[in-house]
Amino acid sequence: MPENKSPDPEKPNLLPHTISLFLTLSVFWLLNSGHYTLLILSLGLISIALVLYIAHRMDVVDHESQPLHLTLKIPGYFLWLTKEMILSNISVVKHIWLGNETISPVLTTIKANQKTDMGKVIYANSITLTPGTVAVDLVGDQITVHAISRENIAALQAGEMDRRVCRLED
Amino acid sequence: MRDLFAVVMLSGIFGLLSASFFVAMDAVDVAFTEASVGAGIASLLMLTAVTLTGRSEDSERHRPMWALVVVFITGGLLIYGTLDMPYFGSADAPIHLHVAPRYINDSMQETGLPNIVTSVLASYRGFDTFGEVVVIFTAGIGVLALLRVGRRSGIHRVMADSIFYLMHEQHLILRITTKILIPFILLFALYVQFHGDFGPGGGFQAGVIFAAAIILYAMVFGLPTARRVVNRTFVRLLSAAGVLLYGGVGVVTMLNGGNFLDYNVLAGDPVAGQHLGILLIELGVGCTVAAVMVIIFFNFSGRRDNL
Amino acid sequence: MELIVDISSALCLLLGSFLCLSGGVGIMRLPDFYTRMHAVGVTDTLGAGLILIGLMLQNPEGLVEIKLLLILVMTLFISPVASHALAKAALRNHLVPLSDRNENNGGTESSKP
Amino acid sequence: MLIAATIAILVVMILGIIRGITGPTLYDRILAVNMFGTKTVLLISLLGFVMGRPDFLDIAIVYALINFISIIGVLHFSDSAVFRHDPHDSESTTKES
Amino acid sequence: MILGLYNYWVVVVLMMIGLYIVIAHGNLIKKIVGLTIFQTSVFIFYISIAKVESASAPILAEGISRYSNPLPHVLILTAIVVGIATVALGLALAVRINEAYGSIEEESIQSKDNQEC
Repeated sequence: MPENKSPDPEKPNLLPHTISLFLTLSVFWLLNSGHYTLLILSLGLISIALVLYIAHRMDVVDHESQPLHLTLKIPGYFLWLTKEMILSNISVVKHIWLGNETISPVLTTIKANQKTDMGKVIYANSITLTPGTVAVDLVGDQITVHAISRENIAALQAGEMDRRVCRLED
Repeated sequence: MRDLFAVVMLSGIFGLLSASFFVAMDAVDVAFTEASVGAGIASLLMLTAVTLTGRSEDSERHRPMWALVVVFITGGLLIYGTLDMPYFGSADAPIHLHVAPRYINDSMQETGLPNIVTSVLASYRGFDTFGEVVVIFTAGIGVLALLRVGRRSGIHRVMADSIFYLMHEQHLILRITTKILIPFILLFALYVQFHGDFGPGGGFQAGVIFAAAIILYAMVFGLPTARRVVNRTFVRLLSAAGVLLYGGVGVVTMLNGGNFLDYNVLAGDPVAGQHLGILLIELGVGCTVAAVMVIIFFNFSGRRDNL
Repeated sequence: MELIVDISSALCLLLGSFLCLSGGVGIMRLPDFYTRMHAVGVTDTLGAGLILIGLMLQNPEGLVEIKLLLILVMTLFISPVASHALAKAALRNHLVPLSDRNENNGGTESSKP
Repeated sequence: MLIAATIAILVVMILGIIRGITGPTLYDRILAVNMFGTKTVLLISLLGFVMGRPDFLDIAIVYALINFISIIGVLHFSDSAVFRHDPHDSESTTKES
Repeated sequence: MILGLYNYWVVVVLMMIGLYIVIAHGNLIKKIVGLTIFQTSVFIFYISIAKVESASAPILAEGISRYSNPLPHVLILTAIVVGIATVALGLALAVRINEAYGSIEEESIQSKDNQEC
């Protein structure tokens, strides 16, 4: 099998990602545990070390799994996304209760203007996360979207979400 | 219902339902196990087997009359038998009167663990659990013996399936999500492993979750990649090492002058000894379960890919 | 103060249950697989979110709250990926969405072979 | 209120089961399983509160994770040849071998 | 009240469904599914026996005096994992049978056996 991983030049600067993974894992452990005796803490440390080792072997520690560059901008975007989510939820619930006559399902492709894979994934996931639209496929920079009615797709094509995700990137 | 995939899906719902039921019945540890086993691994294994054996069933082969007769007779007899049983939820049923009060009242002093299920599992009934672990190990060996990949099957299937090794290239979203999630699943499994003393959890559950993470990796990144990460020989050794660790603790307790699996003698203080012993054997259980699950899945999956 | 928290918690739970119910009705009423997926989306995002937030407001104890938050984050993180995976599998195996069957107009270009 | 929410979730689960049984296509069933999984997560969290011991949320977390894994598994197998072909096709190929 | 026994009846019904599937269906995979249903009914039986009314999960905590019986939980916990291991073994057998006979239907396997003799 060919090596399908990110190219080798990435390798030298894996350290920040490893450190961030270590920190997130530690927080995860501490938040979950609730027992702060020496034994449990040291076991936790060993566990984290083991997980880090396995993660490195699996080659899953890189800029894709630890999007460091996005950390600061995510909360603002998420707030906006929550607002969108609530609005679209209301519209879908309306469609459900009003019955099948009000829906007009559409399958179409839209363009994702993000440069990185990570941006595209965030965009696609945001599309799916707002009910009413589901990102069905992602090929190149084309996202196939299924929407429950034409208004939803029109809102997506207006490109508000696209722009916001793009702004996340740089 | 002749489509076996649909049957598997429905049995997945059944597993989810029974786990909710176990939570409602206070059996949190059992629910935990059912959550990790019944809903995930079981349906995955069945799916693999169905892809290996064909999807539909011949409907002419039913013999419903006979079966119905047998079923109704047996069911009737069983229901007749239940008439003498104690009522549901009654506190003075025979089962609650013998050993259970002792476990509930004394286990805290004797083992120092709040989770009674763990202390009973690992300490009071350590023999049983040892047996169970050996059974799991044997089942793993059995699967290995049955499914270890032979060279004789046709080439065409390899051609048909080979594109799916590259699943992670086609599914960008999946790849990134999996990459983010896997470390957390692994760590969560270890967390479950070491917090089985205090809350629901323990070696069995942790092993299954750990294996589930590796199975997820194998599914998304392809079996060959997963095989490279998780060495086959190492997994086989690990499954044996778990059993050995369990048995070894027993032998050490015997050398220290106690009975087999009597952890009191492991350390100066009996409670500390219990704690250490339980920790070690849970670790053994976890190793064996995780390794066996990985072995089972890899062999099924390897059979499919015919590598 | 406590009263406000209680009321808002109850409100969240109620709204969440209502949304989940709507989703459940949607999964029965809507005409085809893809549209049903949207109904499931409702229950997964805002329905689950509101119920979990309602639970968070119920209990002031630290650890439980964090775990609820963790569940919430995980649901929000996992459910879109799961629906995406499902929809993609369906499309690849040539399950035709309703709109194509009915109208077959130019608005839909299938991107997959 | 907790009990009301629990009942609502149970009703949704029943609807999900109905969809799972009747579901015309396989994907409807998978969708039902998926929804059922998230509802189980909610149900378990709610049950913990109803029974007054909400410290067992680990189970719900496990569910959320395992559910994801099984859905990914379904997708993985949906790529396989047997899945895509008509049942009769797959039978004929198995008989040949 | 005889209705206090309803938990056993649920178990019996489930068990009989499992038994019916095992007997009536010729498909080996379906038989295994039937077995798992049977198995789960036994689990439910044990767990429902263990339940004590107005009791709590058997993890010691302050302020709780009644706990459900932990012993069946232990038995079932291990039984679930053993169950999945044995199911895997059964599935492995089914896979091998399919490779040897080209079918997992009971009757076509039998007819093939008869031909060979």
